[in-house]
Amino acid sequence: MDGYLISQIVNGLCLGLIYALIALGVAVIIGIVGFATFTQGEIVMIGAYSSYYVFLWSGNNLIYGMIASFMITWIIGMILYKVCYAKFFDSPEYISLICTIGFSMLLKNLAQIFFGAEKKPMLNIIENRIYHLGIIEVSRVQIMVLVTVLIMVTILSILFTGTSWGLKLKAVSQNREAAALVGINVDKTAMIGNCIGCAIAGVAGTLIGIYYQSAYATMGATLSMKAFTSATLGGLTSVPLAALGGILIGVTENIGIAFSSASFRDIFSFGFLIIMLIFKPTGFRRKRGARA
Amino acid sequence: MMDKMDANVKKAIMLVAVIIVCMLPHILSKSIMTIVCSIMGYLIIAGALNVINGYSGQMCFGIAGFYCVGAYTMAILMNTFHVSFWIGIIPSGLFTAIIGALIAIPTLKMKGMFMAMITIGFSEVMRLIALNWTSVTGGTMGIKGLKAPMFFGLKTSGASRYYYIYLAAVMLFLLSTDRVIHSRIGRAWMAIREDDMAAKSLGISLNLYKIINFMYGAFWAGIAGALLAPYKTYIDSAYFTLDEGFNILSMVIIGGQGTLAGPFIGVTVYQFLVEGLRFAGVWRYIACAVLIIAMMWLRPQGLAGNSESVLAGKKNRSRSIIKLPEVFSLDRTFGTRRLGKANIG
Amino acid sequence: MNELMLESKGVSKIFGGLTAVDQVDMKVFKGDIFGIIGPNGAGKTTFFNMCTGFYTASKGKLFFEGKDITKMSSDRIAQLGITRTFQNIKLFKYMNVLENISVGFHINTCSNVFDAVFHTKRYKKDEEYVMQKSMEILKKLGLQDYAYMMAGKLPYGIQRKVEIARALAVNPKLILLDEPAAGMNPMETDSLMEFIRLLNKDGYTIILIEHDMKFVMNLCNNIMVLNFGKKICEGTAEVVRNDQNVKEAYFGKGLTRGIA
Amino acid sequence: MRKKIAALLIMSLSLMSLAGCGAEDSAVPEPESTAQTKAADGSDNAEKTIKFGVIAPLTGTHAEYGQGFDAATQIAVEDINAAGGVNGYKLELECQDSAADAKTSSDIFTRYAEDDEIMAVIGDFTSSCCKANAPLTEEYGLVQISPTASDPSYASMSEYCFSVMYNQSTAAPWTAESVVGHFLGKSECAVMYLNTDWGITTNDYFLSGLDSAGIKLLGDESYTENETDFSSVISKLKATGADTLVILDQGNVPTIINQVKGSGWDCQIVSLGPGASDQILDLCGDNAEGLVIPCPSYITADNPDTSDFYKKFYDKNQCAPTDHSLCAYNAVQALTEAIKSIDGEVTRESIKDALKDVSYDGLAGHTQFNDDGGVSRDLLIIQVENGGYVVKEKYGYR
Repeated sequence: MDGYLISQIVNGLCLGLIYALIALGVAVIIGIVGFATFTQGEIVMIGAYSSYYVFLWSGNNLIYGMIASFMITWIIGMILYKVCYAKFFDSPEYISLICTIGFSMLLKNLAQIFFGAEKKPMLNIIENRIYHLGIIEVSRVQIMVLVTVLIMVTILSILFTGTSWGLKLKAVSQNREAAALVGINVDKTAMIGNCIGCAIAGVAGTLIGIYYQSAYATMGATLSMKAFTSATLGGLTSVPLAALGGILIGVTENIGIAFSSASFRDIFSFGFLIIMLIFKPTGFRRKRGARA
Repeated sequence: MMDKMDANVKKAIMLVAVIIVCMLPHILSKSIMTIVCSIMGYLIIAGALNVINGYSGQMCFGIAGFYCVGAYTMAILMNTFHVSFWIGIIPSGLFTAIIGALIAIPTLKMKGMFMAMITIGFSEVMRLIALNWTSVTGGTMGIKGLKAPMFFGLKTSGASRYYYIYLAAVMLFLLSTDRVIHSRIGRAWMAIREDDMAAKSLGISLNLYKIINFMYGAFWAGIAGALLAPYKTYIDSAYFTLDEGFNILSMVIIGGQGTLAGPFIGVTVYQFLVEGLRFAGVWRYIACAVLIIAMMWLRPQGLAGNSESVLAGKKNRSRSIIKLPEVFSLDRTFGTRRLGKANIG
Repeated sequence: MNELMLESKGVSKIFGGLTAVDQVDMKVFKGDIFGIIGPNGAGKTTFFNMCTGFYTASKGKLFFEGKDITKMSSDRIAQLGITRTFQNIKLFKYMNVLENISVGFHINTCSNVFDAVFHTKRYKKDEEYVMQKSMEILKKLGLQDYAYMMAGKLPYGIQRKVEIARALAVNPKLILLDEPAAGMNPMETDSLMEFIRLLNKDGYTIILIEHDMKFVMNLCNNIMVLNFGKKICEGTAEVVRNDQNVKEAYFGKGLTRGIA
Repeated sequence: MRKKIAALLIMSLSLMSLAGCGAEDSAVPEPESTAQTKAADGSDNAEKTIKFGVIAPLTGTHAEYGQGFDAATQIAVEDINAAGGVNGYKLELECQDSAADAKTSSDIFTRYAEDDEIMAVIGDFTSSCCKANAPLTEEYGLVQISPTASDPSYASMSEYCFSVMYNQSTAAPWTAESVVGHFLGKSECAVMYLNTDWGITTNDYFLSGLDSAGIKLLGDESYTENETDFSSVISKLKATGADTLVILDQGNVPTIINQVKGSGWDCQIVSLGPGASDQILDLCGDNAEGLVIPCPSYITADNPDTSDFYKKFYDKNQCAPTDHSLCAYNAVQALTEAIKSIDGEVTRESIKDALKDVSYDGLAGHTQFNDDGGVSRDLLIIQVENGGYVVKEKYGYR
C-alpha cells in the first residue's frame, strides 16, 4: 500500500469520525426516545453558532464554548422533545419524524434570519499544529475529534450498561408501559435521553465548527444525513456501532474517491448503506432496536 | 324522492365543478395557472407516494428518486431518440416502475427507519447518477430544449395550455388509483398496512404485493416526472433533491395518508401557503414549518384523513412480538361494553 | 379414521439456547377437532407458528396432505389451505367487517392491477363473487348487523367471530384457532363451542389451542399435551384426563402425589 | 373542537406572518418612501416608474448570495433614484425568493412576465435556475439579466438572456496563460473545480488555456456543490506533487483554502470565480496569505471605487458584500444605461435592443455585452498580502 492510499484512508477516518460524532447523538436519541430525528444537523449548527458567539465574547476559550453549546443544545433538546416527541408516543413513528423535519426547517430558517445567511469564521480557536506519525499526518483538531468520540463512546457505554440510571434509560427505551409500571418517570427520562443526544450534537457542532473553521446555517444538512446513514448502519440504537458505522462510511467514501472522483461521494456512502442493508437488513446489530 | 333530489343536486354540483375545472385557464391569470400546474404536478407525485406510504404502510422517503428517473427517461427519449411525448410517456412510467421493483426487492424485509434510509439513499444515488452520467443525462448541464407536445395541431406549451395535459393525467391517476384500491390488490395493500401477520395468514404474499405496490407508485411517480420534463422544457438534477422528497412527503401527510383526497388537499394547502405567504419573505418557511408541526399536533391523520385509522394515532402495537397482555388494553377499550353486549351465536 | 391432514415429524424450534418446541410428533386427520393444551410457555403457540409458516422449524418436518410445508412461507401455506386465527385477535381494526372478510377472499380471486384499472370481466366476476360469498359467511355467522362497523370497535366476542369468519373466507381445509375462548365469559365460551362444532360439521378440520380445560375436553376428539416444548401425552379426552404426566405438569409433583 | 382550534391556529399563523411581513415592509424599502416624498415635492415625472423583478434565493443554501442580491439591487435603485432616476423615470423593484430551486424560479419568472409593469428581470443566482427560465424569456419577450450566471451556454440560450458576470470563455484561458504562466511563472498546476455547469465549462476553458500555454496539468478533480470535506480531493492533488492549485469555485473557496492549509500542503493557490471580497479574508485569516485572485474589480472597505457601495451594503445586511452583490448592483446599472439610451417609449423589447449596445464602466468592471449576451472583461490580478488585497497587475496584462 502506498502512502497516497494511506493518506486517503486517514482522511476517511477523520471524516468518519466527524460522522461518528453526530451519529452518536442520533443513536442515543433513537435508542432512548425511540424516535428518529432529522433535526440533528440543525442542532449541530446551533451548537456551532452558540460556541461561535461565546468565542467572540470570551476570546476563543474552548471550554466556555463547549459548555455554552452543551447547555444551549440541551435546552433546544427539551423544546424538541416537547414539540416533536412527547405527544406522539402512541402514534406511528413517521408523525414525529415529520415533526422533526418541520422543526429542522424552523431552526434552519430562524438561524438564517437571526444569525445572517453568511458564513461566520471560526478561525484560530486552537492552534493548528500538524503531527507526523510516520507517513501519516494528523492535525490537532483531528486528534481532538478522535478523543472526543472515544470519550463519548466510553462514557455512554458505561452510562447505559453500568449505572442504574442507564438501566432506567434502557428500560424506557425498551418498553415505556412496563417502565412506567415499575415507577420510572418515563417522560422525564426520555426527555433527558433526548437532551443528552442533542447536547452531544451541540458539542459536535463546536468541534465541527473548529474543524471546518466556519459556522453557517446550512452546515448540518449534508452531515446529518451521513450521520443518520451511519447510525442506520450501526443498527440505529447502538452507540459504539453507530460510531463504527460513521468511520466505515467515511473510509468507504474516501477510498472510493481515491479511485474515482469526489463527485461520486454520496454514491459511495449510500451505495455502501444499501448494499450493507441488503445483507444485514437491521444494520450491524443482531437484534432489532426497540422501535426499529 | 328526497334521494332523487339530492342526486340531481349532486349531479348539478358535479357539472358545475367539471365546467369550472375545464375552464380554469380562462378564469385565472397565467401566473396563478403556473401555481395550479405545479399543484397538478405535485398531485400525481404525492398521490403516488400516498399509494406507497398510505395504502400499504411502507416508509418510502425517496420518492424524488422515482420522479427523477421518470423525468430523465422522458427527456432522454425526447431528446436523444426523438420519441414523441405521447409515445414516450408510458415507457417512462414503465421504466420507473421497473426501477421501483428493483428498489422494492431489498426493502422487503425492512421496516421503519431502515426502509426510510434505504429509500433516501436510493433517491440520492439516482440524483447523483443523473448529475454525473454526463454522456447520457447531460450531467450538470441538464437536458434543455425539450418541447411541449402538439395535441392534434394544438400547442400545449405554457401553463394555461399544459394544464389540460396535467388535468388529464390527474384524472387518469385518480380514476385508476380509485379502481385499484377498491380491488383485490388494494385490499391486500391495506391488509398489509393494518397487520402484516394477519395478511400473511390469509395467503397474501407480502413480498409480491409490496413489490406491486412500489411498482404502481413508481409508475405514477415516473409519469409525474415525464410530465414535468416537457412542461419545464429544461431539466436538471437539482430538481430532485432530498428536500423535494421531504416536501412531497410533508404534503401527503398534511393532507392525510391513505385517502385519495388527502394528497389533493395537502398539495393544494401547502402550495398555496408557500405561494400565498410569499409576501412574508424569509419568514414564510418558518410559517410553513410551524404549520407542519401544528398539523401533526392537531390532526396527525391529516386534513382529509380518517381519525379512525391505523395511520392516525394509537400506533398499531400488535406488530411487536413481545408485548403486554392484550387483555389489559382490550379491557381498557371495550371493558364496559363487552359485559353488556356480548352474546355469541 | 380417514385421511391424514397435517403431520409433524420430530419438529423442534430452538431460540438461541432455549428449546421452545422439542421433537413433537403429531397427526391430525380430516374431520378432527384437535386440541393442543399445556401450561403457559409450553410452546403451543410456537408450534402453531411453525405449522402456519410464521416460524421455520429448526429440526423435523411438517407435512400437509403429504406435502412438505416445513420451509414454506405462511402465505404459501395459506394458499394450500391452512389458515389461522391469533391469540391476540389480529383483525384489520380500521377496516369494517365486510372489508375484513373480503380480504380473506384474496387467494380465491385472481384479478390483477390491469383488471382493476380497466374493470375487465375477470374483475367484475371477482368482485361479485367476493360480495356474494362475504354476505353468505356473514349470514352464516350471524354477523350481518355488523357488516359496516369498524372491526376494532366491536365487542370482543364478535371480534373473535369476525376473525373466524375471515379465516373461513380463505376457504381452508384446516383452521388453526389460537386460544379462541381467551378472555370470554362462560356464556360466550359455550356459544363459541357450539359454533366450532358447527364448523366441524361443515367439513372444516380444526386444531385449537386452549387453556380452558372444560372447553377442550368437551370439544376435541383428540388432544395433545405439551409441557416445556415436549409432547407428554396424546389421545382422547379420557386418556388425557387420567394421564399421570399431565397432572404433574399442571399441578406439580407433590400435589398429584398427595391426591393419589 | 379540534377543528376549531386548527382553524384558529392557521388563522393566527397567517396573521402572524402578515405581521412579520408588515414589520419587514416598514423596515426595508425606504427608497420608495423617499421617492414618494419627492413626488410630493412636485417633480413632474415622479409618477413614471419602471419596475424590475428580482429573482434571488433568499432562503436555502444560497441564501447568503440571494440576500446580497436583494440588498445590492436595492442600493443600486436607491442610488439611481437619488440621482434623479433615468430619463425621468424612477426605478422600482420587486424581489421574490426562488430558494435556488429551478422549478420555483421559472414559476416566478412566469409571474413577472405576466405582470405588465415588470420591464426586466434581474436574476437568478444559479446558472441552472437561469437556464430553466431561458425558454420563458423568449416566449414572453422579457429580458433576464443574471448578475452571476457565467456559464457561457446560458447567455446564448436566448437573445433575451444577458449576464453581467464576465464570461469564462476568455477569462479562464487568460487565467491559465497569464496568471499561472506569466505572473506566477509556473509550468505545472493542479485544478479543482465545482461539479456544476459553471464549474465544468470553466474547467474546460481553463484546461484549453493551459494546453495552449504549454503548462502541464497534474490533475483535475471535481466535487459536488454541497461538499463540506475536501480532504480527499486535496490529498489526491497533493499526491501529484503540484505546487500550484487552481480553484474554480465561488462559495466554497474559503473552506477549501482553509483545508488546504490545514492539511499542511504549502502551495500557491489561484482562485478564479469568488472575486476579491472581504469574506475570504474574514473566513481564511492567515490562510489566505499569498492567494491570487484574478477578478475585474475588488470590493473592500478601502477600495475607493467600491467603498461607498461597501458601506451601504454593510448597513443593510450587516456583512461584507461579495463579488456577486457587486454584479447585482452592476446589473441594475446596465439596465439603467440601457434605458438611458432609449429615445422613445420604454418597452421590454426596447430594453432588450438597448442592452445590446450598452457600454459603460460599472462597479464590477467594464460592461459591454457580446453577441450572445455575455460580457467579456479584462481582469485585474489581485493577491493577498499582509491580510489585505493588493493589485499586482492592472487591466490588460498578458
